Amino acid sequence: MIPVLDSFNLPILTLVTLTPAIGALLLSLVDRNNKALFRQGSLMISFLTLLFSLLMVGNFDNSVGTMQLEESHSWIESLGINYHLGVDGISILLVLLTCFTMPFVFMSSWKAIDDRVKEFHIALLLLQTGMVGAFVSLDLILFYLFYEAMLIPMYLIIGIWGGRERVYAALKFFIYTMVGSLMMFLAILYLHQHAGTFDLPLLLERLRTTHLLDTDQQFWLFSAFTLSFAIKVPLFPFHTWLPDAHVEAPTAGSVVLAGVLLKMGTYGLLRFSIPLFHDAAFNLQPVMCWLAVIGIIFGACMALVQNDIKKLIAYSSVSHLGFVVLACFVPNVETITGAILQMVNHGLSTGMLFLMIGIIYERRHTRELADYGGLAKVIPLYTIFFMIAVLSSIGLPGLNGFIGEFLILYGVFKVFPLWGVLASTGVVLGALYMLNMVKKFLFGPLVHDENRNVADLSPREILYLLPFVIMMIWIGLYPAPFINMVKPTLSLYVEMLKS
Amino acid sequence: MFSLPTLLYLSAFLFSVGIYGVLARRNILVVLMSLELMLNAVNIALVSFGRVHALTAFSGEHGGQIFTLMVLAVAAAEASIGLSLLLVIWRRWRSIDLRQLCQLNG
Amino acid sequence: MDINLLWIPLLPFLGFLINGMLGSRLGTRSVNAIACGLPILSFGLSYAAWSRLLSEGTELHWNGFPWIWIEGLVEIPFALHFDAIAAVMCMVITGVGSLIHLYSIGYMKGDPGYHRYFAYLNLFTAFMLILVLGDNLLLMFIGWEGVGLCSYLLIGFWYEEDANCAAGKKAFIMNRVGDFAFLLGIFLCLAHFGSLDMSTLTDSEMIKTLSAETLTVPLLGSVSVISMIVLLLFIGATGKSAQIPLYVWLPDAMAGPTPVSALIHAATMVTSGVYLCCRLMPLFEAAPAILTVIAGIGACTALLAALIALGQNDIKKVLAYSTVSQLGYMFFAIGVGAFSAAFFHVVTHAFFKALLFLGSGSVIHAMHHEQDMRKMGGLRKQLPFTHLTFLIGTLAIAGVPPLAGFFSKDEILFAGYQQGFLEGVDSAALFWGVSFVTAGMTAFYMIRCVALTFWGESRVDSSLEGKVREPGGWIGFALFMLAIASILGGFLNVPEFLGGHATLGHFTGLHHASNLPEEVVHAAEWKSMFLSLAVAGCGLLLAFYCYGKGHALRKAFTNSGPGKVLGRLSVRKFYVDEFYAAVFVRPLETISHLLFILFDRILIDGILVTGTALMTRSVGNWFRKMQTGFIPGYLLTFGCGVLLLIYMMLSLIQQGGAQ
Amino acid sequence: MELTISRAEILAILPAGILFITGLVQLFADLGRSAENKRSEKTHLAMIGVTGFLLAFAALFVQGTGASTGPLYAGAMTDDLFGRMGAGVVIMTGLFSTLMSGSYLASRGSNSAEFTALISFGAGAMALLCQATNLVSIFIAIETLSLAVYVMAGYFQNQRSASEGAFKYFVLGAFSSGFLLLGMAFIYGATGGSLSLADIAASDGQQDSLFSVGTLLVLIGFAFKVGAVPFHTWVPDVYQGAPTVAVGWMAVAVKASSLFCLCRFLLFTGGSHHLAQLLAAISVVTMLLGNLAALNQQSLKRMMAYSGIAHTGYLLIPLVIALSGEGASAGASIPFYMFAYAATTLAAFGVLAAISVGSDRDQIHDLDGLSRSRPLLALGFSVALISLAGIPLTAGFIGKLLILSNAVQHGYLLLALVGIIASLISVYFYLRPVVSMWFREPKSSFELVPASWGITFTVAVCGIATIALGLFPGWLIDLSKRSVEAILG
Repeated sequence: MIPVLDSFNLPILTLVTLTPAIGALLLSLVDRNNKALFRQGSLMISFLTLLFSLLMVGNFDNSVGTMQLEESHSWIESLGINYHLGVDGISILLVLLTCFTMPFVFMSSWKAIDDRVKEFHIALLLLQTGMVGAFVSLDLILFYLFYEAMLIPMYLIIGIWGGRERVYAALKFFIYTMVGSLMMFLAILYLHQHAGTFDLPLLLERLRTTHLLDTDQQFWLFSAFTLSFAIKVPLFPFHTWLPDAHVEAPTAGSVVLAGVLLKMGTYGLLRFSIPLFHDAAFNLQPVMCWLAVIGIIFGACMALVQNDIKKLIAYSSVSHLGFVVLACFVPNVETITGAILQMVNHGLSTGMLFLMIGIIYERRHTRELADYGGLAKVIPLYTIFFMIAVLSSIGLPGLNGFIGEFLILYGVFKVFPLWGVLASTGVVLGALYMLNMVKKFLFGPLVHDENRNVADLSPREILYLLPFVIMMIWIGLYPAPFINMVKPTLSLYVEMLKS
Repeated sequence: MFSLPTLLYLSAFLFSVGIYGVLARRNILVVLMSLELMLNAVNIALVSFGRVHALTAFSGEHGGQIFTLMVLAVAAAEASIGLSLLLVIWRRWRSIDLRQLCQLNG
Repeated sequence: MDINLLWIPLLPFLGFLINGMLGSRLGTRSVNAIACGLPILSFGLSYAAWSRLLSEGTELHWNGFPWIWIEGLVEIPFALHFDAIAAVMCMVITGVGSLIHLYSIGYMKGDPGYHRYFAYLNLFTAFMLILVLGDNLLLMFIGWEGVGLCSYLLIGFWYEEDANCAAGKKAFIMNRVGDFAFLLGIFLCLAHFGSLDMSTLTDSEMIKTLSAETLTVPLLGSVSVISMIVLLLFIGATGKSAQIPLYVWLPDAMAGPTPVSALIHAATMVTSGVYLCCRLMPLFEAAPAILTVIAGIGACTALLAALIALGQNDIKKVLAYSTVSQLGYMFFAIGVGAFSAAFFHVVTHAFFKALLFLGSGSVIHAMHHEQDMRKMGGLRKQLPFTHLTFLIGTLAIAGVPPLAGFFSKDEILFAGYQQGFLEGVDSAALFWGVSFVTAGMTAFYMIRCVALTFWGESRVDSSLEGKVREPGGWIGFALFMLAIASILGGFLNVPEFLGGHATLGHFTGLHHASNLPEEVVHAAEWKSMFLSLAVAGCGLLLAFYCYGKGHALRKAFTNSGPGKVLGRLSVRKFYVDEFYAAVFVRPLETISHLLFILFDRILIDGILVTGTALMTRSVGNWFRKMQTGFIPGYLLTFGCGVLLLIYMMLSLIQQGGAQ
Repeated sequence: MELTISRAEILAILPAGILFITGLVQLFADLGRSAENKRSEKTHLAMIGVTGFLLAFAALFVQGTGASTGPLYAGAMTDDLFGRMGAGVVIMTGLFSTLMSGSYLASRGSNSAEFTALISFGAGAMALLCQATNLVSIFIAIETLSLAVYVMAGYFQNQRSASEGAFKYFVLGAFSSGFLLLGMAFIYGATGGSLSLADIAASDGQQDSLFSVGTLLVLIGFAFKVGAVPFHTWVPDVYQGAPTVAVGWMAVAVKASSLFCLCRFLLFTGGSHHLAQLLAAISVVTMLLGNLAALNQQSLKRMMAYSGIAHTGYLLIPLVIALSGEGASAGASIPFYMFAYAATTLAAFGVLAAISVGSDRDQIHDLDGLSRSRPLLALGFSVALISLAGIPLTAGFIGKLLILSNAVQHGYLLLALVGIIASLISVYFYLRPVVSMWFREPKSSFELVPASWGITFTVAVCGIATIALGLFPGWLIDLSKRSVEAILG
């Protein structure tokens, strides 16, 4: 706790959540031709949000495992829907990640986006509100609200500023997600009918004590929730929307998608599917874990044969998030700590990779590996940053990627050696496809003359890449602060699942 | 000398005739007439019901008959609208065949 | 004075940072100063620490900070420890390392990536030191993977060549395969020991209790925890230290600059597998079965590599395979329980192999990057000093007394002999035989290498006539120092029967006094020594005869049937690369392609997703078709609707009545 | 006995009365100059209309939010919160439709007072319908409003499509009112000559199968008005033919008033489980058919027509629940949903009117690049579509939430599931206009006549209302709940 801060008690979470939206409203009043204002304005707003999120961390008590900074106001009484916010160890890092990523996303699209600047920035700001809101809301309907509210801006971002196949990709993204979330909606209503509340903490408590669910109910509800989240993650058989969405989305879109949006799925699993329906989760553990493991290996294999850099990284996400899902379904403190760290790490490394691919795309307007090669000579600085991102994503010890993977794999291995071993092969394959990509992309002879005079990183680009690198090294070498933030919550969480 | 069932049968018969006319005939004029027939068939039923119930203890007033009068008024208005539409159609199509009106579909 | 251990790895790391960031702006001189100065400094530090260890016997320790630390579950600190083994390794790494840095100044002169090269080299040194000093397995793993990364970067240093990147990638992947097993080993340790600290892992009590516990592993059946751990760690070591089956990357790694080969792929990194074993000696000794496997792998690797080395014409390739073979020796030693011998060989090998590589480097440098020995010959005149040092190295590796190689190799062979014949372990005897033969072959192919390069008539390309001259300066200096080391290195650990005290062995605490009676052992030692001398001698003489003077015998052999076959196999490296490509690499890619097309594209995207969409839309169209536009049709629908509903209503009422 | 009309009775017919008078005033105001200058916007008509509707609305407030005044005019009608809510929807819709009509009609060169007058008359009839508690008054109200709407549907006499649509509407309408009347007759007969809903509820003829068939037939009559399958066939054709403004008006007002009346009727007569089952079947088919048939439409009006059918399907769910005895309160979702639907639909049709000002554009691809040429219209339309698709932060979502949660509450999981699946299907076609508006570039040939202030105002207000109701629906939901309780007395 920072003593200065608890003296005046602001509704910090509301601030973090709504600042971007309010900013968006203000910006919507500005004349659309004033492009610079939108860029600087939204940048400032996102930095303000980051500031608030730091305030949140300041007021977050590491020694407590329960919900903190709670805010609860009745919103629609007649339906029993409350405006109930709160953070705990599971969500705080993700909120932080979101608020950390956004400013740099804005900086990255400074030059890239020159058409409909107004709409773009407003959409992104609304998206941020959606994401943060989903992470902090403790009322099922409220969560669903934010969860869905993210769809529209993302849909527009892909569809308006995307690539050639953008319409198809955007629609696919939208419908895919809708399929899941509508089922979840039904399940939420059913839960309300069963336990008489939308309030998550209350619900958890009632489902364990007074309003027990029988096996079938658990099964169906669990499936409904998990389907929605599995699509979002995306878990193995539901992943085909991701490559398209990533390839077609503009840089900012891909970064947000990979950096934060995908975590919504794994977060949902951790927050809702598993604790609410732990019997079903337990019964379906084999299925889910096998899917996760298959996803890890399958995603890696797919990444191995891609010629489009973005597609490759998209598939690598499938593989990386497989680890997280695996961790969620083998819940012990190690795995879940690992899972949360892995979410953050994946956000950082993949986010940075997409940023950097965006940079090169701005210069060369192609994502085909075949069009590159030998760039290391032309843009050494770029190469260095790219290598760091790659190494972090293949989990080189000493960088952030390793911490998460180690904890997850160890935690899983301890309980289910087979899955642990199979999952670990993903680490080898990861190195394989990533280094393949690097070799074709940056090294080798400089065959294409167009690449001879590609400009190296500009100061602005370095400015928004550097924070990522710093975070990677920090988490890689000294993750203790982050682990301490999540630890108390997780020990409670695991206890709860045990009981 | 007519009992309620008889009257009801009559009205039912007329109503069915009306339906048949509407369904089967292609001449708009005939269709309009059939529609009127349907309404009036119901009128018979209403009146006869009213007659019966007026005798019973439950309600003294002659609801059925009043209703019938109202229906007649409405039917007249409806008929006028129908005929005016008929004119419009005749102007556009130079025909009053029901089956010609099939441009809007799908 | 008090020494903070962190500085030992930190100094080179700083060098990396400075050169990496500002190198391009700094001048060559300052780059040199930073790049070589800092490792030398850390050499000084480790020397100081070492001398303290000698004088006061205090093992330095740096507590560091909590790294992966979940209270009470996973407690892995970032801590360094400086004990005897680490001390020796530090000395070797920083010492030989510094020399090679100096050498590189001469060797890399004028290269566009000059500062990048030194940055990498410093980074490597830093990681290597972390690997050595790390007080727990996971910290060691940082170094372990870190050096792998540096080797990857340095092999692919001249990245414009596709082959170089390929080689670097191959090295990294191969190592990853090993590390995969290593990681699993770490998991097992953490799960069963509850900690990864070296002290815990070598704690005899724990080991005793754990060797009782067993795991059931597919294919292996029930195995004791310890054996499983040891096996996994050893597989990890085979990756890093280029043993069967994961050795194929090392020869390709020669694509990197020669000093790199000397430092990483001869002196230091590749021996870290052996270092791991020595570090965890008690653990390994608790798994005799696995030790036998290790001995077997080691011996076979030694033999195979030697056989391949016979047929190579690229000077560096010969050295590379000889490295593999020497590493095989070391593992053989570990396999037969002679950890001190193995470790001793690590040290001496560091000296003479570095010397040989640097020698070859100066040849290559002089020959303007010509590496094919068939285009050399008779360089003795132009490069007398290089020739001299190279010869010293050759004799050392061949095991000619009293050079370094003689003592270490003799100790290893004796260890095998002892276990095989005195203790009567048949497998050991067999493996001893293998490595015994290998010793002869080593001498043979090394002399062949010298002969082809330096002796006989010159086959040098006419364009290079007169251009070839002795590279002096730092190159000469480094060669000189290493030559001295290779001559004297052996005296670190002179066995008792030759009047020594096995100093190194005792100092590192790896030495085992044999429980057999004194005189028996000594007799055996003399016997084994003469045998090894004999076989080395034969190898030398044969080589002299074949390559020095007349070639009659050689021709006769190469034209004979088995000769042809053997020659072919040797030149084509026994087709191992082709085998791997056919069995692992290509299938993986083909299968992935198939899955991508069949599963992702066709099944999910095509049939399930698009299929559903099309189906829905066609149903929609069907409904549209029903909207024909004919009024009678509409009326009919209406009427039927009415009838249907009334019918349903009445039937429902019927049922209601029935109940 | 001498004739007395109580204050309450005056008050009860005040809104409707005002509306009828407004209509007359408009006719008179345009008298004489109606024939020429059909091309002028005639803002005075709009003004009169607006004042009229505002007055009527004010009258609603005069009536207040009290529960109910009990039967008036010998049980012919009542004045309760439920009725007022219905009248409220109707009046709102009328207000905006009047606002939009001027410029739209003027651009078609056929702007005369009849149109606005018809809106007012229709609105009056609808207001009465929402309050009617007697078979006779119900029948008259329905017929009156239908006649008004028939004429509006065929308003463009010189357009074949208009006349055809109107005639289809008329024939089918008359056909259905035949059945409606028959049903009423049956009820009258079965309940021993009772016409007012109260008497019907009180009478003992409930068990008579004649009565059940009667209610069924009445239900069918209403089903036709709200466009439920299989009585929906007129909807697409009429929507396509009719003037866009009129379509907006019909889509909301007719559906709203009929549903309010139907709800009242069913709550009184109490229907039966059988009826509930039939209604459930109808609603399932309606939801699915509506959304599926909308998938491949090219004409926006037709698409909206089918989407309207689908929404009827959703709206039947609460009736099913109400009919099945338990949870009459389920009906509470109807008033809210109707308000939400009104705001959304008016916004949508406002945009459609705007793009078809001056010419007959109603193809989806006519919207290409609208977000560049008319960002506000595009935004409004997008909001409307999102709300129709039932995506959060819009009124449409809350509406669906109410209906579905009611369904789940009372164990109609299957209905809820179908509703979910249906709205999943609907997402696809609701997004198609969004695609053309935002993802495509404007066609060079495409020149938009600047939208009149009336239309822009409507779109803006309704769009904002849609969002606002999505964010703060509480008060309206409570109001709806109270209103339904008011019927039950």
